[in-house]
Amino acid sequence: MNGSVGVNVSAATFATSQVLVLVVLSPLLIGLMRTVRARLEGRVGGGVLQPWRDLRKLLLKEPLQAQGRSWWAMAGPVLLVSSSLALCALTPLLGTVTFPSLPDDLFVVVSILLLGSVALALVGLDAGTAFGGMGSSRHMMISALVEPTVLLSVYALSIPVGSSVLSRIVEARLDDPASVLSPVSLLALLALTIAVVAETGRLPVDNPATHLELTMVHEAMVLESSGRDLAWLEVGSWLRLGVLLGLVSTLLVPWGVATDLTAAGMLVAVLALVAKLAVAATALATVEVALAKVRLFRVPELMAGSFVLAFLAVTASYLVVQG
Amino acid sequence: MSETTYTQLLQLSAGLLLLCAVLIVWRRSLGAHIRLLAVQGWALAGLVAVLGLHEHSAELLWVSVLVATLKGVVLPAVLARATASDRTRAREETPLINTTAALLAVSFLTMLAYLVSRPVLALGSTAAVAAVPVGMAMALFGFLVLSTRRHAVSQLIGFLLLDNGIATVAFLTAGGVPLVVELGVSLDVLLVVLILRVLTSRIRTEYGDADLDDMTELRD
Amino acid sequence: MTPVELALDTQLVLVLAGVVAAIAAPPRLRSLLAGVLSALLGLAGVLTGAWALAGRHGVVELPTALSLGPVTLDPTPLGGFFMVVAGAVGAVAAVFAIGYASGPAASRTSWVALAVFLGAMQLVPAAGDLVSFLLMWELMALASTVLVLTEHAGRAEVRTAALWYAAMTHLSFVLVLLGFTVLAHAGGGIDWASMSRVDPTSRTAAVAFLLLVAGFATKAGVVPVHVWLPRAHPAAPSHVSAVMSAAMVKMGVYGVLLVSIRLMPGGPAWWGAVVVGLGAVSAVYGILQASVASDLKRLLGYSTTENIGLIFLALGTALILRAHQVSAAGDAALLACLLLVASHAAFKATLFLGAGSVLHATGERDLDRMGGLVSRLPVTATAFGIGALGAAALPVTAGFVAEWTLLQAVIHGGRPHDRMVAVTMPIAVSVVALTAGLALVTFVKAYGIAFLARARSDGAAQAHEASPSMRAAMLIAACVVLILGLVPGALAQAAARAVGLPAGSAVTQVGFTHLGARLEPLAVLVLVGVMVTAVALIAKAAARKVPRREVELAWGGGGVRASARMQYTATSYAEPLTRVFDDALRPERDVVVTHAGESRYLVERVQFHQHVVDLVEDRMYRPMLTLVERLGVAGRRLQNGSIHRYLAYSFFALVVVLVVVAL
Amino acid sequence: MAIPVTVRRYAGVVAAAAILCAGVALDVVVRQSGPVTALGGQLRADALSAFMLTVVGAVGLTATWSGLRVRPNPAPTNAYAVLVVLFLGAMSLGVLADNLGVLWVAVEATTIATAFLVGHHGTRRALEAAWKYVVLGSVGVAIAFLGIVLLYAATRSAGSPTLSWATLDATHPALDPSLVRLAAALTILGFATKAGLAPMHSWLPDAHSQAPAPVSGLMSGVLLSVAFYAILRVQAVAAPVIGTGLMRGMLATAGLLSLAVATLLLIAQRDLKRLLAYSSVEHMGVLALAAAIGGPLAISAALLHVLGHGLAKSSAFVASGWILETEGTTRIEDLRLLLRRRPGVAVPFLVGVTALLGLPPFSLFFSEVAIVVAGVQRGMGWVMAATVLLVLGAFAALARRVAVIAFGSSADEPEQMSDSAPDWSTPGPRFPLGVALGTTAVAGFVAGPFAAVLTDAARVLGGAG
Repeated sequence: MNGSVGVNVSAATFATSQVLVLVVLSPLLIGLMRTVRARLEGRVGGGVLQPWRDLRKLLLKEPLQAQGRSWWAMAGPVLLVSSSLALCALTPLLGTVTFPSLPDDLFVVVSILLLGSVALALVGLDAGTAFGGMGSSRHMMISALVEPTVLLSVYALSIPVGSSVLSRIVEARLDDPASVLSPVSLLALLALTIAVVAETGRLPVDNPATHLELTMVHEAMVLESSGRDLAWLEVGSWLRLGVLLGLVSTLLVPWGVATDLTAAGMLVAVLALVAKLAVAATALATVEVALAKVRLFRVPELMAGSFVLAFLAVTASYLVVQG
Repeated sequence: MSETTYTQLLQLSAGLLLLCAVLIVWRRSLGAHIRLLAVQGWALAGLVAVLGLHEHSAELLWVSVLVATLKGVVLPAVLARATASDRTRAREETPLINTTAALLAVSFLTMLAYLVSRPVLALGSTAAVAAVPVGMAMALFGFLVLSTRRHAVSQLIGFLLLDNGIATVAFLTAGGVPLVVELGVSLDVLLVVLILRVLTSRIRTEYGDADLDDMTELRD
Repeated sequence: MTPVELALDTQLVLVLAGVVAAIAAPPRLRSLLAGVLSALLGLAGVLTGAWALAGRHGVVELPTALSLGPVTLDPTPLGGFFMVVAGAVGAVAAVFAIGYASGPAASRTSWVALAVFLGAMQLVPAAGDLVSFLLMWELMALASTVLVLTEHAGRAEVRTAALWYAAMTHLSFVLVLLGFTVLAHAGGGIDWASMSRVDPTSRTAAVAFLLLVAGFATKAGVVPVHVWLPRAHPAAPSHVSAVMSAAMVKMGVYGVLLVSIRLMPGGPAWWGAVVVGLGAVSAVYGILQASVASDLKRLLGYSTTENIGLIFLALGTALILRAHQVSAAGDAALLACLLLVASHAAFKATLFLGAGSVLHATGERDLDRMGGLVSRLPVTATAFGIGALGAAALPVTAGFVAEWTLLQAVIHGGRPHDRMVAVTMPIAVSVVALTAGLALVTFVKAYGIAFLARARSDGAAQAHEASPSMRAAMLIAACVVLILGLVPGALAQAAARAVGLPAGSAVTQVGFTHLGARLEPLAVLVLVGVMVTAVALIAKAAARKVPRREVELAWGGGGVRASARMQYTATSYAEPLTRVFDDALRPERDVVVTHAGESRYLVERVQFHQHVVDLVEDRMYRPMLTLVERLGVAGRRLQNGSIHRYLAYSFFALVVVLVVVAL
Repeated sequence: MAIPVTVRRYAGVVAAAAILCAGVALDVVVRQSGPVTALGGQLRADALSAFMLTVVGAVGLTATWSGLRVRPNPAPTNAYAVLVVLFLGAMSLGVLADNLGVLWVAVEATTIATAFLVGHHGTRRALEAAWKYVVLGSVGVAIAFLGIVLLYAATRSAGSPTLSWATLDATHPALDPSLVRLAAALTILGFATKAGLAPMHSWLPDAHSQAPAPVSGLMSGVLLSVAFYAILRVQAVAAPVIGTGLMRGMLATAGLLSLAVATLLLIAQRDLKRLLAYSSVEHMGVLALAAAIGGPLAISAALLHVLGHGLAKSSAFVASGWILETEGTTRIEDLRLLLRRRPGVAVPFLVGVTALLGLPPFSLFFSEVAIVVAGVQRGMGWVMAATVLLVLGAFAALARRVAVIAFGSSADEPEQMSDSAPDWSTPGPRFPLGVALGTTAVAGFVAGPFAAVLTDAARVLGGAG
């Protein structure tokens, strides 16, 4: 009984600290990526703290709502940000201790992610304008095509471990570092990365900095939101990016993640996470500079490619297990 | 009556029956058909009489009289009246298959008749049994006439030929069927012919002549 | 008399009472009386099923005139599970119908047919032998055909739908009849006990299995024999669609389970592969068609095909895994199959009833003409929303639990002893994943276009909320979706008992101790709830400082006053998907451009028309029907009216017989 | 010779009712004390005869009673009244005769009695139908007579000339198998003509479509079944001598061929009454298959099928007569949206067709299922597979054509027709149709004495297994 209380306490600690760390870090991450990009393009940029400043401004502004919009305009953003927060709490970015009654099952993680996507898509639809619907439609199409890749790469990662619980997978990787570099793992992670890029609306799938409505995906959905509604939508998306980047980098470089609750371990874990995220964000931003947004109807090709990678990973995992 | 005479008479009437049947297939004139049918009726009556004499059966002799009246007199008369009012088409002009083909079919059907009569022939080697294939062949010829002649009366003739064939088989194999059945059968045949006769004249009023080719309104 | 027997007798009496009430009651009371009786009938079915699940026995026999033996009703735990599902759906639909039925749907015929339909349907799983099964099966088919025909006087497409339905359902009957007959022959008796003596590895068993699976698949609406389904569902009144989709097609699933789990357990692995194949094709094809459909009930119909596909997939996986002795994962897959059955029943009933309520309120089935209903039909919107969540398999609904179980089963099936496992498992996961993704789009579209934004037609603008019985029915169904999603343990236990698995789940969770996987949806709800509360508190605090302000105009990309016609419609929403899956869907597009005057560049008007046909129907059935029709016309020549030809037929027959006898 | 109007009107009904009463009484008597004979052994009622007599009476009552035309329609003509009674009498004689020869005479007598009934309307089409009916029917039955003659010859050469099946069954004379083969084949072929089995069915659609509706109902409902009864009798007589192989082959072939022909011609059928006629061909095909299967289950199912088909088909034909009377045509293309416009005639028609489609609760469902079960049990799996597929085809085709009549086609604009109120009136009494269809619906669920009668009747043919 004591043990289970202890587990619950340490799980709660990890979850809370993950939420706090990511809430603080995610806007900074966006700021970092924008800055890196600006520097590479020869601009000065708004600085790493600019997203935080934007957020403060939005939260203090008066939200405007057009006639005929439903309560969803208000509820959707809240749901999006909540789902992102739940993701932060669930994903083992700092420690692999989880609540016994709430394992960080990958399918649960993915479903909460999708819950956020749906919330966002409905906000776009509720706008009752051409652009809102357009963004929503494109967003959902991409989500639909991403999901096979996500689930299949998750599947590939779970087969060697025999579990779909993320913390088990991370622990297994910590125990057996060689498995990180196995072909199964690399293929699956590559596929997962593409999926993450698509799901979070980065180049080449969507241009987060676009001002041309016809090419928008994410931006088109939030066109009609303002004030704190917009703030929630932005924070929600940033958090998703943070969590997913963190997840991919943790899976790729599992070291630093604590397996039990100690102050030192926690400190190391936080620092490692910051470092991993910074590297990942910088890398992503650097790659993005070199990329142009592809046509919307070329996106399926990209998704098909990632799907094939994931499928190869699964097949490979069977071969490995069999051999 | 000696056995030889019996056999000869039997064979004579059987031969006459078959000859008439072949001639019916051959000829095209309705008048000739009716006359041949009458002859056949008498031949059949003769056959029955011969059988009756041979078996000393009074019943068969009475039946022979019945057959002679019905098939030799009444039915041909009914048919003759049916054609009498139709001088314009007293011939079967274009049967569905030409005479040569019909005669070839006749030879094939005769072979078939002998083939299928094998079980009957196995019953015994009497003269009566040996003539059974003739009856079978007549029945098959009747069917042939029915399905290849266009004139309504021709179909009647075919039907009667078929019936004669069956009667022949009946008398040759079993000396007929029980009398009650025999009477019923005769009555039935008579009634059928009368009905067809009535229908023929109605057809003639409705269609102008008795060509069955016009009667294809009921189709899918 | 055991409780089960009493409950079975009660059902028979209630069917008769429902029929009598429908015929004899005055028109004003008819719907109320017959509806209440039908709902009681459903409840009696639930009760019987529950008792049977609990292991109680009882046999009720009805006499027949032939020496085939009496009609035997003898529910088993497996049948009990399906009786509960069918009874519950029937009861909810009957309650809904009290308020919903009007015009032809409230006629004597319709209520009689509904009572018979519900009764026969929930007695199909109770049948104890071939004759009683087929009797109930055909009664169910006949009554449902009558119900599909309800609106024949008002809509021309109803006739075609009913005809397709009648023909396909009879095909199903014929195949099932043949299959069971073969089994009965091999087993030496027409009751299940005799049939279960057949060796599942024999050739006879294989023939029977194929026949039966084909027959049951037809009833279940599996591709490529699904063609009746997307037609019949929009044609039938909504409460009937709900029953057909949520419960009736499950009888096909019951049939396959009956054959592969109860009568012939331990069949070869290829049986599973056949079922997986059917399921995979149906799931993907169904959801693709659903994602581009704009008729709400057609969309829901295709979604049924998808879900049945998933159910088949789960069942097939279970069969394969069991055949390869991966029994833990196999059991999980079997459990997933039953969970999918129950969850689909719950959310599809909710969705069809919701669609009925929308139809009732707006007179529209076309999504392109709906919009903004969330404020006008709050109850319907809530219920439909919960149903849609379930259909999209998102937490915390029954659909999520079921799909999670299926994925766990597949993941833990990953200890391949055989190439078949190594091939089918990844395919199964891919199919589930693609299906889940497309289901998400489909139901975001359905909910978002219908209920959010602004009204796209006058009907939608003047919608009004439904009557109390309809609201109650929808809410009950929606609650079931949530309850099954939140505390799935009880359901999982029942399902485990139905297929004879050791019950290992606690009441609030689904879990497999031997697989090291567990799911406690309540905890997920708490987690998300905590986050929502936190954010909502912050938002509330902010709102006190800076309140929300309503403006007249949407920004709309900086445009002028945006008309409701400028909104995205269901068709435009699905347009990207239609393009992506162009090869699989082959939509017919028609663009008419009217130019203004002489200029090629000035366009006066553009008309765009797009129609997605059912490719299977178009490519497989149309040519077949054309051929048959030609054959029928050519066949008329057989009877060309010539008496000579007819005599020649007889003559020919005579000669043939003579030759045969002579030889 | 003028028969009083009342007598003319009700003669058929009274005769049919009498036959029904006699049939039921015989059922009871035979069940208690075994077969009954009369007229010096020429007539003999065993369980099978009694059952068939009951069917003749029941179907006859349905057809004649519901075929009564309400006043002020003129009463039927003298000839019509006399011929209907004769027709019923001939069929009763047929099922009661203990003698193949008398049975043959009775069957031929039905041809004679119905010839003018078929031609009753006096139109060119009616005339054509009557001609075809008489010629094809008589020729077919003549073949049967040839077979009977040969059978008689066989018994004669075995030393006991007889055509009585009671005698044959009791004495089992040592008949010559090869002769009996020929005899049985010819007899079955001949009676198959009257039973409407393909390829000798050609008279059937023409005669059924032209005869007055009650007569069509009688012909389709019982005349075919009486001929089928003759086939069963011949089969029972011949089977102990030659085994079942040949007859099973013939009957199965004829059955499948009938199903195929019926399905083919149902697909694009243009006439309502011909539609029902081909449905009869289909059902006779099913019966032929049941006879081919043999055995207690198949035969009792076949007898139940005879009853169900008789009642349902005569009801459907009477209803089609009402349709002809109210709509003035039986062309399917001209009969649209009938359920909307004239539910009074459309509902009984639809219920009848539903029964004919073999759907429960109607007894045809049970009999068809039992026949298939019996067929597979007897190792005729492939034949049964072909059977059910053809039945499926016939089902779809029939349902499709009937749907056009009842609901119109997709080309119809339903709104066009909706201005007039639905017409619930019928040109004849509804009650007998209700009773007939109700009987069909419950017959499958009645055990007790009824099931025992079926079993006994099937046992009479026990040797045919």
